Amino acid sequence: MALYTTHLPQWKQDEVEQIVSLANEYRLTGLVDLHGIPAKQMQEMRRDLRGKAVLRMTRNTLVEHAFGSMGEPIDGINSYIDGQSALIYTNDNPFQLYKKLQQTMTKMVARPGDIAPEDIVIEKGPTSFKPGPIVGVFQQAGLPAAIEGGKVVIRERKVFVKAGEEINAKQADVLSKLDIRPIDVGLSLQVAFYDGTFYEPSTLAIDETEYYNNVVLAAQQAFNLGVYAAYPTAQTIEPIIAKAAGEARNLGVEAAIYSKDIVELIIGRASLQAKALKGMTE
Amino acid sequence: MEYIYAALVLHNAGKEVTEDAVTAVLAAAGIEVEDSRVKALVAALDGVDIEEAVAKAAAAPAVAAAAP
Amino acid sequence: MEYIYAALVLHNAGKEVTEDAVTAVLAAAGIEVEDSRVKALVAALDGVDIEEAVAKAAAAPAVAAAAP
Amino acid sequence: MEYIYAALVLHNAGKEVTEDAVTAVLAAAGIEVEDSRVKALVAALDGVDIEEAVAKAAAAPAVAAAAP
Amino acid sequence: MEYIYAALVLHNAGKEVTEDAVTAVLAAAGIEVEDSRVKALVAALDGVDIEEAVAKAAAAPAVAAAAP
Amino acid sequence: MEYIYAALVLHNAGKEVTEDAVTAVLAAAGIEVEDSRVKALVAALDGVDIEEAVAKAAAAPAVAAAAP
Amino acid sequence: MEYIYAALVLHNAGKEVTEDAVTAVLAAAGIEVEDSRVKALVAALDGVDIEEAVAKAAAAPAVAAAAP
Repeated sequence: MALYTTHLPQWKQDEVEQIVSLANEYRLTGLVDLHGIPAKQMQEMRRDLRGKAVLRMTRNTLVEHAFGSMGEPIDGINSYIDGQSALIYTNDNPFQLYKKLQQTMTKMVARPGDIAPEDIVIEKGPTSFKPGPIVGVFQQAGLPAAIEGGKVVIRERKVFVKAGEEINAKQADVLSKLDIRPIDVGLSLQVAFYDGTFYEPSTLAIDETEYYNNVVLAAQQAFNLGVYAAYPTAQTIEPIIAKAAGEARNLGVEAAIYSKDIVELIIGRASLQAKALKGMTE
Repeated sequence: MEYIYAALVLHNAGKEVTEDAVTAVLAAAGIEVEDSRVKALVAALDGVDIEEAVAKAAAAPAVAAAAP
Repeated sequence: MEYIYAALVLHNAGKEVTEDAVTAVLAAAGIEVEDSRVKALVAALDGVDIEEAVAKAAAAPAVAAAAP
Repeated sequence: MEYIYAALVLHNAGKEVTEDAVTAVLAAAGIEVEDSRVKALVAALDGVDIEEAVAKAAAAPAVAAAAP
Repeated sequence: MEYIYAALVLHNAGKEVTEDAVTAVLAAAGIEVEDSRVKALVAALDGVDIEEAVAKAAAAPAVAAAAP
Repeated sequence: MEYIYAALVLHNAGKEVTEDAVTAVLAAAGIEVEDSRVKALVAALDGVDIEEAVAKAAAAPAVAAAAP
Repeated sequence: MEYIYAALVLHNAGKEVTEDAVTAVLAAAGIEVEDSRVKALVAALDGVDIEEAVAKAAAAPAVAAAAP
């Protein structure tokens, strides 16, 4: 491999060396898909990632070359390269990186040929358009538009493009007129190589709500156990005392132990019982 | 609970709840009276407004019927 | 209510609620007993499961607090 | 309430709730023990399933959930 | 819970809840006292208003309403 | 509370909650372990069905509430 | 849940919840640690306000659902 590299022009050799040295420098080396990201968004994303990750766009052949030269296991990354991959390096763990990249996702207007990521729904109701040829444009695209009260309205809720379908030119035009932005654009992680292991996006999506709920559950369980076992800590001592006091009251009332603190409760109980009995005799 | 009922018989009849009175009521019911419980009851009732305790019980929203 | 309480004294002590017994309890409390009320009470209680009536009253409060 | 707490100390430790035992516990706490209250306590607990009783929301006016 | 009850015996009798006092109460009940639990209890009680905690029991909605 | 969490780590992993094990877990977390707290915890958990305890509502039992 | 408990051991002791720390705690409990789960945990908790979650648990009247 090293031999082969020497046949490359100098700038390519430098680039390959750079790819290798970054892969050695950072704990995580990954591939991200840049497909469909306009230059302006790209700049914003790079800015967002500054200090957290290094993004490097280069030729796929050089990437393959670089990882090939590094051998196993990292060369496995080459099998994930496609069309518009870029390299990403970071010291975050892959779950953290995935989360950060998800946060860079923005909604964009659809262009003809884009695939709807989910059902694109147009709600019933008035639009901001005044009557005119636009009604025809809407109708031709399959949207139930009409004129009512001097305004262009959508007569009923419509699934305009189904998830997974290609958005055609007319639909893209209508969506852009209605300012509906259905397309997720951003750096999507294709694979991450971290501490000797490959992570694919399917395993990296974390349900934070579930973790939050589990933390709540764990805290409740610990609290319950602490109180149940009467293990006194700053958090559990008061409920433990309350529990003990409650138990004592219950016992006192149930067994009719005439003690100052609870005699009113016993009277109350007796009177309720008498009322209940009286009710049955009337 | 019979001791408290005895006290409430007396109270409801406008009588004072004394140890002797409670004992008499219980004895009339054929109950072998334990002096200590009578004492404890009368002591516990000292200063307690029975009327109010009864009213409180009745007022408690919790008394919502628990039909089984 | 003192007639009811008297019945409860008896019931709680495991005694039968008869006219004589109720009369004795009330009399011991210094109450001038009205025979007709005693009769009416005992008649009304005939067939009533006192245990159940009392248990119902006791159970009710537990129903209390539904979580907010 | 300390008499009841003393009984619960004993019960929770798997000991029998006797007059002597209750007295010993209270005395160890530096309390001047009233024999009649001890007697009344032990008498009241006679035949009571303490386990069940402590868990029972027996008392009458369970003031419904304090509004938050 | 016996350690807690021991503390409540002391508190209710107006005594200070110290390690020695808790140990004495438990020992009087014939309990083999574990120093570590006494220590943990007294440490946890430091700064705690027992009165208030007990009052909480009274105010607490019947959250734990035992399942049937 | 970290002592309780340590016990829960062990329990969930199917390990026994011993003093040594709890100490090891806490020490691994960089915590300066207090022996007496570990002892108290293990003693408190002795005989406790952790599975059941964690699921049990820990609040005060359904309690008799004195009206305010 | 042991991964969550381990994180809470650390959090409660005022330690940072890092991959190394969580791994150390779990390993000390004799648990065979799965790196990817630790990584996922640390990443997920990065966005979770543990303090708030714990406070929520304390405020919620012991809902205590059994762990799934």
